[in-house]
Amino acid sequence: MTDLPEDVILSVEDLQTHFVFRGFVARSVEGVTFSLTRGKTAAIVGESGSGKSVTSLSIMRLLSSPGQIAGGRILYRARDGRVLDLARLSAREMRRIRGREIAMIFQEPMTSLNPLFTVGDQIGEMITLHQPVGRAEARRQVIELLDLVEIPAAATRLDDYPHQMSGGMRQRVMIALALACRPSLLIADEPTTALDVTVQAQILDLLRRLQSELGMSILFITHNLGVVAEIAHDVVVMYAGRVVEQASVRTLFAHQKHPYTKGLLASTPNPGRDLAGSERQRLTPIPGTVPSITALPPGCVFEPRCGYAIPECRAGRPPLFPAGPDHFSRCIRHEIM
Amino acid sequence: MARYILNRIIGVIVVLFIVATVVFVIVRVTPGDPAAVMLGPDATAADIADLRIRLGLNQPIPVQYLYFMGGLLRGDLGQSIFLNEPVLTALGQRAEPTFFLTIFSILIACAIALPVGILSAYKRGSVFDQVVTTLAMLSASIPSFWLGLVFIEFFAVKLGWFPTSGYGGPGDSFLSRMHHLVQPAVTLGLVNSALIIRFVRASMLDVLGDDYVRTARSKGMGEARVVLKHALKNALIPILTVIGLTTALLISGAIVTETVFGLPGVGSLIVSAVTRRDYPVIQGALLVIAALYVLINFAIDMLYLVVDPRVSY
Amino acid sequence: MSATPAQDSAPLLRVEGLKKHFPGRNGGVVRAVEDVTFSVRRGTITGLVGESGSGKTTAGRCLLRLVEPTGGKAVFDGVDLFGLSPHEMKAYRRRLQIIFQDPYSSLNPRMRVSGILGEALDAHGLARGKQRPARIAELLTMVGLSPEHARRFPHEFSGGQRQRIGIARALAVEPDFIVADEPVSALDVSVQAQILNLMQDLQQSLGLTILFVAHDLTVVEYLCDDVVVMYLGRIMESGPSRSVYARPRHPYTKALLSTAPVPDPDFKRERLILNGDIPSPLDPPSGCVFRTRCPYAGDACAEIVPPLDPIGPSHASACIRQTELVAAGIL
Amino acid sequence: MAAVASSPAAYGGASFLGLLVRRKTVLFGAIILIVVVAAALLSPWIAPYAPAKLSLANRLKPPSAQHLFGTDDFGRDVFSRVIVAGRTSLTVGFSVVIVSTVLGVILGLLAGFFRRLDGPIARVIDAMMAFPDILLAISLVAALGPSASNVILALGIVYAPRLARIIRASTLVIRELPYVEAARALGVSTPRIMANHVLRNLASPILVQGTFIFANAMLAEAGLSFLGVGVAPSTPTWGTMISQGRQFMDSAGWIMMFPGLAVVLSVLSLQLVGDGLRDMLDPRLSKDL
Amino acid sequence: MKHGLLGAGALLFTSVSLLGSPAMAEPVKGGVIDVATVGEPPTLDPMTSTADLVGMITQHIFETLYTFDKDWNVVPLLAEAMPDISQDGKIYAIKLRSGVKFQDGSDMTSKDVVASLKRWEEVASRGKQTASDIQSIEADGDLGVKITLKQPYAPLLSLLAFNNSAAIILPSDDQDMPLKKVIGTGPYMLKDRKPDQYIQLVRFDGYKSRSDAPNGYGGARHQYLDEIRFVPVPDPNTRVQGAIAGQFAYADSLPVESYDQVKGGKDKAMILKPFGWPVFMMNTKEGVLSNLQIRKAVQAAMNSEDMLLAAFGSKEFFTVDGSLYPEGFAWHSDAGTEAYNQGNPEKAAELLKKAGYDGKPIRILTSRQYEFHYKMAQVAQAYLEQAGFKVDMQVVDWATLTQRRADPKLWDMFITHSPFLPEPALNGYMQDSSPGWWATDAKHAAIEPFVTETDPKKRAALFSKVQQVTFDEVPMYKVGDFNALAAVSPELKDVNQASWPYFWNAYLQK
Repeated sequence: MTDLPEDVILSVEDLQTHFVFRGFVARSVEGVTFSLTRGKTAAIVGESGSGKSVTSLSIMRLLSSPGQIAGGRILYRARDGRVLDLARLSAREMRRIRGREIAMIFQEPMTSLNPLFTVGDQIGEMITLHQPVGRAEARRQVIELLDLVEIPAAATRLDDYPHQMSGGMRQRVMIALALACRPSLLIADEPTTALDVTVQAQILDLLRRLQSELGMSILFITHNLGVVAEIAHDVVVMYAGRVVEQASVRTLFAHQKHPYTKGLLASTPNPGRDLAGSERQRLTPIPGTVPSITALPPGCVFEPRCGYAIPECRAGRPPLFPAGPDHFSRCIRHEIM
Repeated sequence: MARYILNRIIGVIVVLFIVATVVFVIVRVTPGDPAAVMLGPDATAADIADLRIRLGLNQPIPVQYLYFMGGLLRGDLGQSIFLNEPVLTALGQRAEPTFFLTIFSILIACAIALPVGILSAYKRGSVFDQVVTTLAMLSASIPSFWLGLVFIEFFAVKLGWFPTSGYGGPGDSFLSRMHHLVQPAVTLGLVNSALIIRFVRASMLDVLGDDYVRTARSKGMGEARVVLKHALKNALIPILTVIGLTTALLISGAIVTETVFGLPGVGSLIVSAVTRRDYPVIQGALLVIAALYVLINFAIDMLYLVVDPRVSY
Repeated sequence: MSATPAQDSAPLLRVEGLKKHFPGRNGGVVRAVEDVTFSVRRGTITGLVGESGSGKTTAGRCLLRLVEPTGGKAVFDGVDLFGLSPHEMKAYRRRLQIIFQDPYSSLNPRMRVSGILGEALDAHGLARGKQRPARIAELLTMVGLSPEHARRFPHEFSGGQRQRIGIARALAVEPDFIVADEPVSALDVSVQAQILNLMQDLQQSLGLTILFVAHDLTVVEYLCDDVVVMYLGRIMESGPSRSVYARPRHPYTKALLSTAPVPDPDFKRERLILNGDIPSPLDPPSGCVFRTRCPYAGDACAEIVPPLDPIGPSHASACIRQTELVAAGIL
Repeated sequence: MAAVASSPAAYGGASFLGLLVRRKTVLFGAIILIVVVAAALLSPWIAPYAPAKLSLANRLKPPSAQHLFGTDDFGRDVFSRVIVAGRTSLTVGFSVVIVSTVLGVILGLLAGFFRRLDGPIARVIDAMMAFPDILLAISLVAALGPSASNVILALGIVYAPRLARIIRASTLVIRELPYVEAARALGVSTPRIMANHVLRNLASPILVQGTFIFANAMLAEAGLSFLGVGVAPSTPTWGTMISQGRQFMDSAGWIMMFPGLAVVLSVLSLQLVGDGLRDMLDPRLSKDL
Repeated sequence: MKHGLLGAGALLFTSVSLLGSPAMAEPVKGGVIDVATVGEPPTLDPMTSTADLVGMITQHIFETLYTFDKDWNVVPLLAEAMPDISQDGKIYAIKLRSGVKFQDGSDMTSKDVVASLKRWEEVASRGKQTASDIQSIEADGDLGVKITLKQPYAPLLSLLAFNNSAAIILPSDDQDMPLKKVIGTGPYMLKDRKPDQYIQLVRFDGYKSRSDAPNGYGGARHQYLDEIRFVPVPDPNTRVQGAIAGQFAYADSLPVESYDQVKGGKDKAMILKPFGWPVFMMNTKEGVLSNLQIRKAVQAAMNSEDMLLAAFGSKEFFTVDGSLYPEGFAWHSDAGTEAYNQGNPEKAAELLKKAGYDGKPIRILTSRQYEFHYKMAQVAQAYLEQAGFKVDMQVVDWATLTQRRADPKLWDMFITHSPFLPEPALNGYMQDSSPGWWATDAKHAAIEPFVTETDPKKRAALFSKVQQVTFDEVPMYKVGDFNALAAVSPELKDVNQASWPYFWNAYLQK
């Protein structure tokens, strides 16, 4: 269990998460492997149905039934130096990790806070849950946290109910909540997707600042390549429950070694690019749609939509090929990219 | 806030006015003559006619309506024809058994439904859940009077644990009166628990899928606390509504149950008032119960203002 | 407004002083749209951009009278749409159509595709009898679906395909003008690009005029000839896309552009990050509605409602400090 | 929608599975229901005895080969009476569904679609809802007279507001949905929007509610008959049979037991089928399983 | 009614039965009984109601000048003795007992009696009927009352003795209509009334009992019980269950079907025999049955035995008897009874054909207030239909029935029942105005001599002629005699089998 390099805080190895229904199994996450360096931000990027959120919930062990981890390891280096396999931790031990060492923020700031408790109560609950402190001390810490996430007039806002706050404010509260016990790892599941661009920029700035101040590692889930470019150090691209490409952010944006990543980038409008002449520039979309996780094509799962596909692509599920230093691609033709 | 409350109060008054009119209309089109019933089988036509005049039954319907509405405004529900006392008094005298029956049965229903419904939702799809759901459906399929009769037959007649009927005699202690209520309350509670179980289950299912429940879990909180603090409090809002409405609707069940168990409550008063053609009592009871329903509804709305911080308009 | 040589000079639609107020709680008034004036040139795509609460969607719906406007005019091809009786409006419904954001709730789940398109045809007595299947097939082909899809129900399609059906429905009545209300914001990136391309193609081949409502400036930049930027019910800036994107002349537009994430980790730019959140439209700030978040707001901004001043060919900005800020090199 | 799409439920077949899990109970319910309905419909052919034929020499005979369910105090065959009574009971239940659906749909649609009518209709619905169902039914039946058609009318009036409320609420939601806006944008007429978009989408909630109203109406009919304010006792329904059999509860329990069982089984089967339908038709609930 | 510890209770019970069985134990004073009644009485003023229930309860509180002994002879109660009747039968001089006190402590005098009888003439239906025959009611000293009639009227004393629509004696200053205070001279007085819950009567300590031996309602009235509670239990099955569980000291009017269960329960079953007679009244005024021939056809079709069997189940509870009064009554007679219980649909069909019956349905009004009415109606329907009648059975509630039967346009036949009234003249059919409106010369010729004759022996013979006419003209069809079932706690002794059960003279033996 100690086979974790010193600078790695989280290593997901061959993770399999299945949703077991009567009659069939949806393999939402199939053989996902990646690791996260201490103090860095790794982004998992993918479209809907790619399994990125399921991966994050698997790490937190927050899958709702009938979802379950069917295989693989989730190695995590705890504060006391032990390396734990979160996939096999008892529920009780996992509860001690959750919130205290690994915290999570979610996509919907509007619904992720309990509408019936004040934000102060909800953050305070996190504090008292993991620390032997009294109400007054908890309240003091709450104010400190709200200050930390730049909520103005924190001392009065903590008695507000979530509905009295805007979406951006709530996401700040969620971040304050997540930071309450100074976690080593923050999992942010599409934390800015529901926010307006101007507010998104605020939150991304805040996360960056907090990371540098607190030194925590961040696992950032998103579908937006622009956001990835802004926040991540390392990138994991997922498609249909699988990691298709993995690299440092610069490498990835410079040289995509998987046709899916390439297509994704070509589909994404790039603002500020010079619009030459009167002809509007066209995007190059990926044809077709994401396959259903229960009806995957044989062979490479991206093959039916792939412009580079050759008959061999249908022969079997391709492994993750090393495609450069710290660069992996799940494409048999990664060399020609 | 004040404006909201005022609007709701005006709404309540309008509804009560419609309720009163509906009640009056229903009662007036009823055939059968209270005078004939009161005077017994050997009464002569002339006697009956006399009594009709004394009771004001000979007045044109619109005039009776005006008297009725006028009386209501003064808080006067009229005089019972049969019992020869004000309707309000008659209702008041019978309020006790109905009140306690309602309270006990709702308590019993909740005591069963809350834990079972919560657990059933929490373990949705499990054997427990399926058994509970099916049992709840079965008990909602049994006519309550049938269940009551079986109880009487078994617990009162065969085992002698409870009295077969009634509400105790003069000078009986409170405890003895409550002893009379055990069977009816359990009957009514069981039947209604089925409905509440299904509702609790559905609300909990709704809530358990909510994001803040996941947030609570992400804090590293124990399941019991997640479910009972974060989920239940949210589910409780719709559940409260249903419990409130069920309480009001229990009167409906009380009609049958009181009849089966011979409880001298408002329900059996209504049934006998129907056979006695005691218009003012039917009118009054319908009105009071409908008003209760409206007021309980109103109270729940007001309760929301307290329980749910989001309702602040 | 002067026209670019390539396009017809008269605007197909001119919106003047459009207002929409909703009753708010406790007798308040939500000023969702306040004094909005802009034009849409024939055969072009105009982007109507803003964050949530900017009133862009409401403005779009007012044009089709799906929401009855509180005030203003919408002169479409010489006729004020707001002055028409419901009956007269019906004829114009053939000429103005809408595409919705949510590909799920915008299609009746109980109707087959043929029914959905057929209803559109029926409403205006088009393609009756034997022509109908052919027309439906034609419409489906036009949006990149196959004629066999006519028999299916909406739930049998993916989000992108549903959006294509929505477009086909709008096209069924052969409209001149389409309000596209965030048609791609609910879609995945790869599909989003498909739909954007489709709209571009259709606009060109059918000569459509489109008002493209969006919150995503980068999408608008790709698609639109002109852009109108809204904030809290009012227009902040409007003008040809090229000049607005190249040189935003309003602090809000500048902030929007500078905060849009760019899929390039090496892309460096000066970012203008705004403070706080959008205020409530129930109680908008006095003067310039943007001033509470504007880093350059002065005292005068609280006093004066800035007019939409022309600052270049077809380009206008509603900022009283505009010249000052340009002079200071900020804009 | 994106959130839904990434949740496990969207991975296909969840709603189908919801029904699968319950299929055995739903199947059980459907089978009982079919048997009950078939027995009632075919009663003239399968009833071994004329249900009204008196035979006082044969009073109160316990169940036997000749009389499957025994005989009653007039010596009539209880089995024959139960299946014949089923005809009336089911007819009452079904007719109540029709009456309340027609009333409820009209009221609900009008209130949901026309803002001006909404206030008054909603108030009347509120007022009608304020009467506990049995109470209102008793009063109405007392007012109209005890007959099957009056019980149907009374219960129809009792349940209509409940349905109207559901329909009104759904109409208010559907009215604002983009596909209705799209239809309005196309210039589709209001009646056509009501029929094509609103009603068509309400079909499944109405169907589900219908089964529950059916079940409730049968229970209510039994309750009313028990209180002596239901269908005229000369018309055999399960309710009147229970009510008449009650005096023989100890001495000849079968007279009351079999019609009682018929009520319980039919109501249960309706609820099972209704529940199954809801799981199948209501995507919001079906994701629970 | 509560039970002690189980063991002790069982022991006690055995010893009771050991002690209880030998001949007659000395009556014990004390104890409280619960009496389950069929419902809540509409009033406690027995003058204003003819309901049996009202009479049953109020006879404990109020008393009349006369009453009946166990053989239905009129005997004095508040009167000292039988009245002195003048030769012409028109003046009745009644001497009152001295020292009788009202429950408010005042003495009863002739002033109270005169006021009460005048009130009776005004408000009681039987009083109103009689009023036309009464010329005056006067006091004759403190303890004497004189009633002067316009012409001799034989039923007068029976009317004064009746306990419903009763000529009760109230204090002269307590004559309000409706009655404000419940103050009588009876052995028990009202303590508390909770409508639909109980009526609580307690011993009236100032009661002055007669000194002659108890005999039916007459004679001495001993007040052994401390308290009598009348508990309304409208549901017959609930009364049965209560009786089985031993919850009631006396349960009134139990369904006869429950006889076997009641026998096996804690209370003893008690058959009240003969209790009364069910009857189909026919509308002689309007409609199909105004035709005598068709009424005859009905008479021919009816099968009493089947009707009684359906209605009362076991032979223990009915007698197939056409006579208007069963054996044991002075009025018993066989006159005309050959027309009874023919059960001959063929003959009926023939009669119908002769009468030219046009197939118009005969409307039978019945209610389920009394289950046996409804059951008899069903059997009758079967026989009538066999004879070729069309039948329209209208099952309504009792209230509606009493209302509808007053309108000759609404019905052809309705079902009711009646106790065996000690004075035949009190029966409804004797009056022309009662629903059915039987008023023929033959009827009047038979009744007139009967009501004016005062000699009981001659009256019996005259009544058989009345009976003959009822069979000839068929204004009604008497189904038979039926018995009632009640249940009595084994601890409650000396309860008489009476149509209107009373609980003075009864005592609890623990």
